[in-house]
Amino acid sequence: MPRTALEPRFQVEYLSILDADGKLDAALEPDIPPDELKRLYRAMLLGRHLDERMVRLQRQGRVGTFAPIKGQEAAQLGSVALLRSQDWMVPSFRETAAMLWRGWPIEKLLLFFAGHIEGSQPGPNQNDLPICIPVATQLPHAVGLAYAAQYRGDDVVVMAYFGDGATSEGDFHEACNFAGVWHVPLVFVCQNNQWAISVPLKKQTHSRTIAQKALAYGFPGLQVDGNDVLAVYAATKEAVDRARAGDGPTLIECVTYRLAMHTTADDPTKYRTTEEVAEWERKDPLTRFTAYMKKKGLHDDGLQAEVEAEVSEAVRRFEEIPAPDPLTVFDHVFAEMPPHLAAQRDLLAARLRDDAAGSPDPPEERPASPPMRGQRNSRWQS
Amino acid sequence: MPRTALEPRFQVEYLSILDADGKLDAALEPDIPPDELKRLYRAMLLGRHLDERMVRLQRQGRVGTFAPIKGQEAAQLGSVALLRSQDWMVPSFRETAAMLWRGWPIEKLLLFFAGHIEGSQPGPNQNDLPICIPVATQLPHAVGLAYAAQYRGDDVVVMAYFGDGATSEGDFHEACNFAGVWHVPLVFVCQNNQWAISVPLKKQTHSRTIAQKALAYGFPGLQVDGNDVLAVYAATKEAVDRARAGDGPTLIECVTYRLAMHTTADDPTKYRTTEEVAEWERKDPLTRFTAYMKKKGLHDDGLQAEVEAEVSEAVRRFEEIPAPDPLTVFDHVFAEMPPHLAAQRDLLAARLRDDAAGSPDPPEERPASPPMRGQRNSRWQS
Amino acid sequence: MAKLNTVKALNLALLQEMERDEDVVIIGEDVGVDGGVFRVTDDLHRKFGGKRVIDSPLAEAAIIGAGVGMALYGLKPVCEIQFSGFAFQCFHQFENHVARFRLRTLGRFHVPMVVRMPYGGGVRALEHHTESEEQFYAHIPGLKMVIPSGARNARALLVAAIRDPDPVIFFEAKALYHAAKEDVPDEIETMPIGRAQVARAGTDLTIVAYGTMVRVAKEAADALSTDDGVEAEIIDLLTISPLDRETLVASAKKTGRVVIVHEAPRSFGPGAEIAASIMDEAFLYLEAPIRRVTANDVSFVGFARERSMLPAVPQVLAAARETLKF
Amino acid sequence: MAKLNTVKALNLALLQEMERDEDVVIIGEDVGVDGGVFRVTDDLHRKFGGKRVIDSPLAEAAIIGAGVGMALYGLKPVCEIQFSGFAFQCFHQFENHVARFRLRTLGRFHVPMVVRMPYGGGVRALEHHTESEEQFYAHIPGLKMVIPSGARNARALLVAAIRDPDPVIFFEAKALYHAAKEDVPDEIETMPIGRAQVARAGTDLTIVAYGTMVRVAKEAADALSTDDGVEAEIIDLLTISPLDRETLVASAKKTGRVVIVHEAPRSFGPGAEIAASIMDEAFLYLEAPIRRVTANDVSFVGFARERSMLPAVPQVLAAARETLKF
Ligand SMILES: Cc1ncc(C[n+]2csc(CCOP(=O)(O)OP(=O)(O)O)c2C)c(N)n1
Ligand SMILES: Cc1ncc(C[n+]2csc(CCOP(=O)(O)OP(=O)(O)O)c2C)c(N)n1
Ligand SMILES: [Mg+2]
Ligand SMILES: [Mg+2]
Repeated sequence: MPRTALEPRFQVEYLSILDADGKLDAALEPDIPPDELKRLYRAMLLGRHLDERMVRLQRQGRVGTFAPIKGQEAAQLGSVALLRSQDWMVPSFRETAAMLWRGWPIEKLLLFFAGHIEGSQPGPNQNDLPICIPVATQLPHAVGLAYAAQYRGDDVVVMAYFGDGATSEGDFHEACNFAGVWHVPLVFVCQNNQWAISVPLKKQTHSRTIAQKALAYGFPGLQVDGNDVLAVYAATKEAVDRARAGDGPTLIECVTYRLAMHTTADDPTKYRTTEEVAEWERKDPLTRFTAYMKKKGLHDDGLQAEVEAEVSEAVRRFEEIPAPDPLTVFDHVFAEMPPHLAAQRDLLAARLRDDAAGSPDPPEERPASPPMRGQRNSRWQS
Repeated sequence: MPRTALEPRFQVEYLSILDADGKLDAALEPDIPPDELKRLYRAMLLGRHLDERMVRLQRQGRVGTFAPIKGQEAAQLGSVALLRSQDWMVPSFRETAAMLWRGWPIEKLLLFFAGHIEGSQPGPNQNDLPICIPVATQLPHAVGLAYAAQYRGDDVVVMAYFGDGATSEGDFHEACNFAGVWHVPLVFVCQNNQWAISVPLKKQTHSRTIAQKALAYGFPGLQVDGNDVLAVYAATKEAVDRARAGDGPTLIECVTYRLAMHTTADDPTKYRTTEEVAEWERKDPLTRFTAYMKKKGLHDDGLQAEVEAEVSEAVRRFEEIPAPDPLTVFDHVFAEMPPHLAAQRDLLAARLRDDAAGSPDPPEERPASPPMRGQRNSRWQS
Repeated sequence: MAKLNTVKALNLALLQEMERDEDVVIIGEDVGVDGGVFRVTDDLHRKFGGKRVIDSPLAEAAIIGAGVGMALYGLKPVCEIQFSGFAFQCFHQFENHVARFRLRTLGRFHVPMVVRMPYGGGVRALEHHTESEEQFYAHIPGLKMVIPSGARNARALLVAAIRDPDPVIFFEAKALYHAAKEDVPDEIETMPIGRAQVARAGTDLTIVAYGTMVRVAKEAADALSTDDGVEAEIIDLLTISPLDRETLVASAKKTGRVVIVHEAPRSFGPGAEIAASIMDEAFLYLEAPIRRVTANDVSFVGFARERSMLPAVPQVLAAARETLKF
Repeated sequence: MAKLNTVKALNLALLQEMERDEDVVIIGEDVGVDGGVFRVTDDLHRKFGGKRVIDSPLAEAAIIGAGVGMALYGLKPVCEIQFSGFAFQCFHQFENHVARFRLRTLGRFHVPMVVRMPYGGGVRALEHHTESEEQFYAHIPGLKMVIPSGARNARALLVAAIRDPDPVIFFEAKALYHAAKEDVPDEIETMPIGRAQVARAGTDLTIVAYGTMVRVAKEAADALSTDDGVEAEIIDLLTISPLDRETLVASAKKTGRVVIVHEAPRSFGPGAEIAASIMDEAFLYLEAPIRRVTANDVSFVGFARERSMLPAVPQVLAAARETLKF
């Protein structure tokens, strides 16, 4: 057809370095120092183990609903590892491994899922936003942080995480568009784990890749094998370097898979086959990285026991944390407590004193439905 | 770089048939019957003339703030002309010419801008939505209409209008994404007139074209010379045919220009040069189409007088319309009026009776600031 | 007649209305194959297919906006927002369009849609999964705002909402989904939207509640009867807006004392309108100021602290006794 | 001291705060080169450049969301939403984040941002350009909601809002932008957020108003004084939330009669909280039910009908007289 095709044509690239069969494309292998490789590997083991432990804690009723990361360790750690402490990390709700890397104590994460708001307080000098539950709403915050850093002239990069489902939200679009126009030092990391709860990618969007969505905003998008920690690392390094150099944002699509349930309240057998899961288990990021580490002579057999001890120790600390003081929240609505809140606080304080002074506890509420998904507690179901 | 480039590569095409110098690409010339060409031409003249007249009416205080379309006649008419009456038209707030084509009486449009809600009532069998003021919010409605048509098995196409600025809104993104996934018979017509009030396209998005944004949703996007009614017609025909054939949505970017102010409340000299405007005046869609009509022997010298008479007649009818009854609105909040509204209605009715019975009118309010932009009425300014 | 919990009762309402009327379609996140995260749409996808029970992309504004388009075309979309905490993403569609199309077009178009959302606390849930946002909808002219309090009225009101020619925001208390089974008739049953019910007759005090708080009100009323010899009348609003002022005022005139209970934060909350409306018409009958037992003006406290924030029987008793003594 | 209208007074506040503090940045649609559609940011782009006075793309959620990020980083964004009718597009950012970051992080982060929006009617404007939406913000814990009533307090309150460590929603009455000039001191002046003012002292009746309605209240009070020999006290709220209940209750206790005037629709509106709060603490002092003079519960009537819907002096007089006679 005799129309003008506009230049340049667009294309989306796919990057894979260490594939599911452990085959390495040595030409692309990133140059990661052995110590860093060990740190990465340990973090992946820790992420995997904490995940399993948290699912068990949830089953025992010791924490509430929790969103497992199993299968997404490489996507998270291969990317977050490129951040320095002055950089900012903006998570969604499924970045346990990345948050651990950024220094969140395990017991704080446990507190979060046990319903303590103390669990969403970053440390004093930690440049991380807390877990964000409303999908995609954190992305404009990342743009604002990056803008502010640029405005101040700080040497800071921002990295924001989100899922495949999040790309459907208006906030994703608006954030990407602002980031493009403002040319901010921001790396968008999409963990495309193929599912948004029960909705598969093909019902989520008709675009072939998530990466190509960057074309709408005039910045680069790249698809990587998200189960290949080396590929994620290499791609992220390029994006972070670009951001640091003042060359604007990048969208990285990590093609990965959520091997476990959406949350502990979810029953994935309702919507996907065991064959599909088995196929992805074959591509487990941990298996192939373990093989790589062994080949490099960097594997340490004691590591698994070490991370298990670390988690157990943290769980012990977590369980020692007493029930939170209901009154503290009033201090954090505003910088100064207005009179109506002070009155409400005083009323609650009096009631708590009365309770403590011996009035019988109200009868225990019915077991709760889980937070991030529907109730599946069969005792109460039918 | 030894990465895999994913196939297919993407490209965005540009279509121009009758250029600013009146040069025709005969190979691409669409086959429009002479009567249809005449109708199109008359509608362009009418749109242009009504526009000028409305600006004058606003200046005289006979209507409120109004958004002129001057320069965008080809983009509107070349696209809307492809709809049949059973199809649906979903406008934004700057589609006067397209609305006239769809059968909106001129006086109804005048009523709208004179602050009568009667002006936003489509006719009984008219498949048009009313003017939509919140930018981009009409686009999901278009998706729902198209879905419903498809669900019912009706042979219906939906056409939705919006501006370049609208593409930044989350609703644009969500609507496009839904349209892609649902594969609905929908044509998205973007009138890229280079400006969103004072914000130029380059501050609006970092993408080179609006058309390429369709790539994010997996459906075709095409850029056309929006001042070339033949190109708009040809591109829209292709998109409408595709929609009708069940082949899903299309995004058409009409590259055009708002030759007048954003609204009658706007002062474009604050943000753009007269050179820029002059450059685009050279590309006026009406000039080149007039030349084309003349060359085809289809030009009718009496037409201008005819459309002027039509507008004058409509303005006369509009001015005869009495002040609206304040009570009617209560009938249209719900199908059945709930007691609290009935009470509020009765109170107002009593007050209106009192007023009519002789209590003096309250002093006339200060002259109003205009609705869609800031106040520019210098008498009250400083 | 079957013993059903609220989830099953709602599911029955949807099933029967879909069988009755081909125009009823369901749209939302995970409403299809998964049957909804609370299973309210369970099995409907299998029965009616993916074109009628639509698993949408993750985008609330488009769910509601597309619902508007479907409703304008003549369908009856029943949209689900997965949790009411995520409905602010589509709040512009509610305020700008869902509530206004009838007025904007002077009746040429209307939007007969239902938007179901789980709301409220008491289920050990994370942030944005426990709040009560009814006030935001109640203040928008043109929307109806319904909150059932049990399996049977949930089913009847959902049927009424689907048949209503106007948009209905339908809040479902998460804490009630599996709380108690009730006898639900097999044949379709409806209830009028816009009418409150006297859930317990009494003469000494009026307790106004809705949703989960009706249970709390009932327990408090029983305790007042047993311990204080006081008979409280309970008004179960069922519809928050339009507010059934007639029933409220009649009860207040009878008892002269009113306590309002809701889970939403107190300030500028629904209790304020209920109190002000009663004062409007029953001023001279009031023996005591109308008291509100509500959540505090703190947006979210985490479920480890939730019990301290949710209105419970002791607070209702305290307010009632204070009101009675006034 | 200069005679300024509200637009110029607000512009002065922005200018001086930007000169004082490099962290203050402005972001919004058309706030830059164009100086804002009402010219409130006039000339600031020229003075401070495009990096500090940012013409954003047309996307409200990102304006507010990016503002949150800037505020978390330590800047003081002053965001403009072009008309308050378009703020529902970003309502999730307000409710989910702006209001909650301090609580969610127990004070580790806070969001010192200001969001300016023109609101209200009386200016012959189209749909979504005339409404009064303060109630929606007032009900969200963690937000402050401010509405000045004149050039001088607008300037002082805007300065206070910028310096406030918490997020402030700042409504500017379009009808007041050019209504009257006032003496505005050259030196920076602030006023406390959270405090109402007695705009006219009186003993017989309290009229509560804010924004444009303060003018209406004053005219009504003058008429009452002249025609009825009644001295009305006017409370100008200035801050809607947190509500200054102390000032309200003190006045109600003194006069025993209260009329509330606002432009927002009545049901579940701000007047309800004001009435309920006064009843809470001044019940025994009230001689008459508290009356609300408000817009009707109709979302939009078009400016050709607007005068019939906006509260005006005759309605305030009628309510006042009814209350006085009660
Ligand atoms: C705005 C919003 N809507 C709905 C939800 C409920 N919800 C929680 S997670 C989720 C799916 C998210 O999918 P994706 O973005 O792919 O992330 P993943 O869960 O796969 O990590 C949904 C619908 C939410 N948290 N926020
Ligand atoms: C949601 C929303 N935000 C802001 C506005 C104010 N506004 C009206 S028109 C306009 C610019 C629209 O630009 P564009 O989409 O390019 O359409 P054009 O005016 O150029 O036809 C703005 C910001 C609005 N109407 N709706
Ligand atoms: Mg996912
Ligand atoms: Mg434009």
